[in-house]
Amino acid sequence: MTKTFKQLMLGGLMASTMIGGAAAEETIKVGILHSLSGTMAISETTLKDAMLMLIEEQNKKGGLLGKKLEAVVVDPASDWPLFAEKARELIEVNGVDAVFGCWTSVSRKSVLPVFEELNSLLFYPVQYEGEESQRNVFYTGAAPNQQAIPAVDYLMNEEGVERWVLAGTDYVYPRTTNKILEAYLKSKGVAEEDIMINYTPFGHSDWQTIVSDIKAFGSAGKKTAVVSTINGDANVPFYKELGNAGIKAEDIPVVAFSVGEEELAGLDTAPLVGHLAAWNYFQSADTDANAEFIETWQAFVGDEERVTNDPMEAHYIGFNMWVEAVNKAGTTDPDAVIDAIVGVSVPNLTGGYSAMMPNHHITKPVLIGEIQDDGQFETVWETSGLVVGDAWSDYLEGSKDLIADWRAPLSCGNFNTVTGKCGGSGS
Amino acid sequence: MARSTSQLYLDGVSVSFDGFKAINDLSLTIDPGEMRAIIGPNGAGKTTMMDIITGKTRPDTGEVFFNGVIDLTGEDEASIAELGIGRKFQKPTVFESHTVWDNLELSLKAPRGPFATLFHVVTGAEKKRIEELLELIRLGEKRDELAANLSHGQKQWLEIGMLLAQDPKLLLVDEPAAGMTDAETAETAELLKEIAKDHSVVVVEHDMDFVRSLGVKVTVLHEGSVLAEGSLDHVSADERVVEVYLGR
Amino acid sequence: MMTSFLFRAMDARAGIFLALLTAVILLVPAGNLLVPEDSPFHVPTYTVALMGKYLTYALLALSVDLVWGFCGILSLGHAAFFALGGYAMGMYLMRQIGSRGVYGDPILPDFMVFLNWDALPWFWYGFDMFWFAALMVVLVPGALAFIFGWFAFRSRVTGVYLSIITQALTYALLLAFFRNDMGFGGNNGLTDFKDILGFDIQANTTRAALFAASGIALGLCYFICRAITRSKLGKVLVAVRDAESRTRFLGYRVEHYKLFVWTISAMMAGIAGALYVPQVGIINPGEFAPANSIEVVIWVAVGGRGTLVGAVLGAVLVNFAKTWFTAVLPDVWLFALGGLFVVVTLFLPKGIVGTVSQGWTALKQRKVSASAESGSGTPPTAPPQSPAAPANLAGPGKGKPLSSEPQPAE
Amino acid sequence: MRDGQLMGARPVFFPVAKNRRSPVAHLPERNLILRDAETADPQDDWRIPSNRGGPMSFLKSFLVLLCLAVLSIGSVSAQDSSEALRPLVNELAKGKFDETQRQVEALKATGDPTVAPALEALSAGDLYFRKSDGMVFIAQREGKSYNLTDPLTGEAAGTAGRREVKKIKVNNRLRRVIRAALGSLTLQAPDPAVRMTAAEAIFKAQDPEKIEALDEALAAETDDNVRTVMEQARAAAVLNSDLDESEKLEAVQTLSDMGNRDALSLLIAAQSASAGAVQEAAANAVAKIEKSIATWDAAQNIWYGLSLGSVLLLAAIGLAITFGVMGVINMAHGEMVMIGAYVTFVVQELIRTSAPGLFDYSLFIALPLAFATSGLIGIGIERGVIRWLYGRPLETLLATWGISLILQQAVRSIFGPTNREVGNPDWMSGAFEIGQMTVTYNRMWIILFALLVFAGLILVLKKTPFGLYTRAVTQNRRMAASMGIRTPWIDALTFGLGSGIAGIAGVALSQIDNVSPNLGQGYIIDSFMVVVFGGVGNLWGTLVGAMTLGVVNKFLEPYAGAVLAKILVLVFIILFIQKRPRGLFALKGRAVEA
Repeated sequence: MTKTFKQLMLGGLMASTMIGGAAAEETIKVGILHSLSGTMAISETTLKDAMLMLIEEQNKKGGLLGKKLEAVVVDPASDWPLFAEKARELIEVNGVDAVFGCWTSVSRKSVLPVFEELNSLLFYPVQYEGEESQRNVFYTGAAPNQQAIPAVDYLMNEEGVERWVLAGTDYVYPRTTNKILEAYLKSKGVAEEDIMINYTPFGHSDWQTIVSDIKAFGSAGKKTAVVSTINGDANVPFYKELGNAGIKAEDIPVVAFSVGEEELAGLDTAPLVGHLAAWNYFQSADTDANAEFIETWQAFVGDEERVTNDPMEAHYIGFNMWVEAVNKAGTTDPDAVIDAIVGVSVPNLTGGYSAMMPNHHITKPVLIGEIQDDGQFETVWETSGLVVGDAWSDYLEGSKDLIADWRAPLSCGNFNTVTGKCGGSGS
Repeated sequence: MARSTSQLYLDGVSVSFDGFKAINDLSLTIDPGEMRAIIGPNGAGKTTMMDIITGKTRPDTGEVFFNGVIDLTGEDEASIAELGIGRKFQKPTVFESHTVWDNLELSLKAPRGPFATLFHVVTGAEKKRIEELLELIRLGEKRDELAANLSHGQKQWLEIGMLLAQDPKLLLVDEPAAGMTDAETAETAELLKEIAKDHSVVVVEHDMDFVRSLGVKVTVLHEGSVLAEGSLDHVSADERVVEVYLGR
Repeated sequence: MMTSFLFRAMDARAGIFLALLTAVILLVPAGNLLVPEDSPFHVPTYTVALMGKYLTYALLALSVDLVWGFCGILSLGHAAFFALGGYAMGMYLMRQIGSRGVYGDPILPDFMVFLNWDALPWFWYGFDMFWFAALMVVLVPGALAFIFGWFAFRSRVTGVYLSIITQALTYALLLAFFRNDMGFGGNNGLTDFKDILGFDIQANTTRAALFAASGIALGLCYFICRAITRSKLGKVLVAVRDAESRTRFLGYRVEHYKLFVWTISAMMAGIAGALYVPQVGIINPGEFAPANSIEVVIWVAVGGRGTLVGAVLGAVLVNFAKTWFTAVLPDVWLFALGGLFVVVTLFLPKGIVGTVSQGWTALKQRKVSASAESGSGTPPTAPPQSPAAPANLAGPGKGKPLSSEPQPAE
Repeated sequence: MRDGQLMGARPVFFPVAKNRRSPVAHLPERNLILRDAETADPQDDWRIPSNRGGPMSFLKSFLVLLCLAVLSIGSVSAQDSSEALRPLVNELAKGKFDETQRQVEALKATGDPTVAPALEALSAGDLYFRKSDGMVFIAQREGKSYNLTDPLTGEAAGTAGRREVKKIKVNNRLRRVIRAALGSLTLQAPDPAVRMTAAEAIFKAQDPEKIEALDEALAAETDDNVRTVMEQARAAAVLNSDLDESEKLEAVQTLSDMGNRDALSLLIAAQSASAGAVQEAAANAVAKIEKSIATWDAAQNIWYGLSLGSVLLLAAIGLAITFGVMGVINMAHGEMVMIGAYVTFVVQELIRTSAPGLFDYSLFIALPLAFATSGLIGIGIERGVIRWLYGRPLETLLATWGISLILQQAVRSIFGPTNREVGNPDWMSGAFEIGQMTVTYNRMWIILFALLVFAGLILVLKKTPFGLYTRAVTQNRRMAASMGIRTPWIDALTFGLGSGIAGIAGVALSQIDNVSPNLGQGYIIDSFMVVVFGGVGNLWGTLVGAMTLGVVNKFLEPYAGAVLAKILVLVFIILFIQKRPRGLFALKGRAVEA
């Protein structure tokens, strides 16, 4: 298998450099793979616009390697197999040198083999469940240890929470995050009966029963909090129900990992003041870089009210890292960029620097914010330093021995430190 | 009236829909080889009676026997049809996107299971029978036309032809002359008489001239039960029949 | 008996279609593997994968056309059978990964390791063998269709009621497969396949072979459909579609016929799904989405309901349009696609193939009727056509009673 | 924080008032600011004795102030008071949450209600400090700058640029502390509503140190409702104190009588924290309350079911016309709902920019507009596309699917792909309790609204000439035409009616769901299920169907979970259709055969 695989990689490489070479006479092409229609358009369209803006800004600065950048936009239409097809189209037909895209885990899973086969680059900007490290993919969103665990720590220490509701949409990100959190909470001495786990389908819109369950669970004489991994669309009805049922943040705070400024834009946040979210960026971050970014963004989309959010910052970081790495390598050749990008450090929007780690995850500060009545978050706590993204969770049975390091000589995404072998935990 | 010697035997049949008694204690016997005309005002229960005989509607009470021994109330449409009861609808119902020929071919007596039809090959005998029927229903020239393109009268005939193709013992014919020209009506009457020579036939009809031209025993239905029975002259002399037809 | 059954399937139209299909099956892989990459005749792998996908969609459309076009059962749930076939194949492919998964577990697929399953659930047994998986590809959708059909057809659920419960079926399965507790990988589904029958699934030769397999499956199923629809059974099906009660009163057990064709169709959909999965590299519950089933119906309608070639053509054309629009007009392609559907419905009511063949026969008819003008006095309002094309589509739309399928008013 | 301090600090209040000559004198100016600051919170008025209650209440508050003045020990001038408090208030700006919390406690310890506005503002996130001199102000953003108000005197203090002031951060813990502090500061406020809030705050804080203050307040309390809450608050505090058993038993009894979840929560805690008779009494009380809650749960479930059913009904009722009555397999139905929701958004947006006072009426304004917009689009669709397709219902599926794609994309292009904010008017927000059952206002109004729409529709179809024509046309088009009914127009209007109703459903659904281009897609399948389950062509079937599915779903949910419940409902529909192949209320007779 390895032999054919190498041949394949070589073939793919030749093909991509050939097409790339032909196209690069005028421009360097950048693929944007975000759904512009279907259920995920609601979140992903913004990222497409953010990428277009970043590319435009870069071109104003003179482009890259003396060439202009050219964005190639396709619409995978929230259809997961279509993501793979469109990724192939971007790389093979349009000859792009890097792709920025995907939101859901399943879309990323769907395109992984394509990037591997055709040896191209994917920058994935969304917080995700971890448990993955692939040579061609750069994870610029948060891994669970960059979001979930600090949030739980905060609630425990600052708010004295003793009883936990882990509510999520039934898919892999909430499942994994909740698994990790459950293990983590138990390690902190939380009893089994003080944890309630609840899953709902995608786009769940009738939250009456669950909100009343939460209320009931919260009236057991202990301080209770909800850790929500509820997916984008279902959040609006969830928070509306919470607000109406009179669950105040002071009584039962809800900390969410998938609710950002963009989701709040669809809500009247006055009844939600004080509920929390954990991210690596908030629009309210008080730095000059962020102010400039927001201004450019609002000018770009022509809307003074338009918000920014964490995945946009992830793209901002990812894009700048790629630019930096290409400059460092002097070429857009994927192999060279993969080698060059590890260790590249660029400013993030919260006043620090984020660096690409050998496991293809980046370092980020973790911020806990409270919802304000103007739809923004206010940072109430942040990590003192940067947190390194963990590809493999220390709290999961199968993965605690795994590490990822894509530098030579290890060059492995799932190196088992116990067996000393690359390739997971098996023999 | 002996059940054992009858072709069709209904006794004390009642059926109601949401409290409305469509058929009320109806009893009727058709002898083998008999042609019977059934008349009655709208809502007298004629069509419902046919539904009961052909298995579309289950009676609430009462007995329905075919050939004196077969209880029809326990059978469904398909098996009743296979027993030898053919039915022509009030509104001509043929397979519009099939040709005249195919309509007849589908009706021919043959095994009715899916696998039998899947591997069915038309035999010479079948072809001959279809030719005969085409002749009989005067549609020989239209054999390759789609049934949808036939005139109203032609569709009526085609449907009668399809009935005959099934080779039934008993034919239930609902308003065969509706919508026909006078000439066509007369021809249809002839056709039915021809058929009645070797089949039992039940004709439901409004057209008194048509019934007269058949010259058979008449049963008058009213409010779901038999009001009068006998020759047309006999029943039309019956005061109750006159009253029903003219209104109270 | 068998020979005549098969022989019946072949005529000029089928011949042309199968010849064209054979050409595609041979030329596309050849263009990919044999022609050098710099040649203008080289077919890129991207195109092979894309066309392979189209072929499986065409097969799915064919299966829908068999029940809808010929038997009048409008299924809004065929994607369920497609996806079940796909899952059966996906499970085989998952088992083939073996210890090459990220966790290196020789038995358990990655997602199970990930969610702390300690043993393989019973319904995953056997899927490490190709023959077993291949059997399941046909049997699982077939069995589900049989059970569902057995109840639905016996209860005489028809028309929109049937359509909506097929939709309920696929929707329920969608929700069920989303559940991670089900053991099918939840929303992420099955992915990261490595080998099929020992061949690297990403190799160009494997892709070409899968493409050819899809083409052959399509050809075979087309041939079977053709044989079915041109047999007496096919005529009974059309009879059921046009006048179900009439067919019953002729002595046919309508439910048996429906069940037969429904089950066959589900099996074909399963095969389509099984071929689809290795080519796109992922199967997840999204394939069960009711919208997908509706789309398939639309492909058939665009191509021409009741014509087998039309179903194939419709699937390929609509999907080509989709691929093209999403790349060329990523922001507004839905306008184009939606507009296409509206325009086709309004101006090509019988679909592309239906309209073309109608025009063709109308032309022939004119010649014929010119020589034999007289007789009935009722000039044909609609030209005769393939017995399969639904007659009820022929008339002008306005002024007709609302009931669509000419059903007898007993 | 000891009581003595509290008393000692009190006198400062009177001079402040005196300085202002009369407590009412500066009302307008201050009130103005408060209005701006917190339009949403009517309970703010306590800060200044309101004269809205008429002369009596003014007199009462004046007397209270007088009493306080008499009780005063020392006399401090107004300037002194402000000056004495000002540094304390300014301290709020220093340090992190822990620091701020200490300052809040310190302010509470002054016992001076003058600091209450500052604390309220802090809790609401409106308290800022000026970077230049560290002075703390209540700030209201206006455009690019802030209007500053002195937190103690309530006087306007000029403006500041965005970069000149910084917000004092507050988090949940701090908010809880402030709530408790305000509770103790305002326990004897003149406005009963404020006293009520104060008592509730103490109830939640369970602060044993408040017992004496509560006793005092109870002695003076005249309002029975407030008294009850104060007693409950006292009971909560007693349970948390080290008072003797008899007091605690009494407290358990009070909470047991209270009988809701809040009481339950306290009792469970008390049960584990105490021993002997108290523990036993608490256990009994817990058992009693749990039993009553379990009974109420059934009622609650029915309510949830009806509420879900009414959402289904709203979503489906338009479809019951376009699909049920007209036979059009209308896949664009969901988009009509979506358009209605977007109309609501546009109306609210216009109101926000031009007439904020009308916000509470926004839904009433949106209803006719949504009906008209969706209805007109519906008529357009009917005239443009569907009228060519009568007699070919399956093709209407194809065409309307295309239309639905176009409409979705159109909305996405015009309004953007993200959620838009549609606010709940005040009367749609919040909840009230019936026994142990929580009824949220928005759900209640939606149930009523759904029934109203249904009744209206039935009336239109049964009692108006238009309804008569519609029924005539759908039952026998040719006959209707020959009787002189202009069938094409009736078709168009009927379709318009169905679409318009979908539009007003959108107005209601905008109150509980996302307003996004995907809104319609989320409801279309459920709508078809409801219509088919109820029986195509029968509006009553749609009503009963929607409610049945809603209640069944909600009864399954607690046991099976949300996902399985939904799956089971779908299976139930499939099986039900086997039993009744034409739905719950099948149309009778020979007419319908689609």
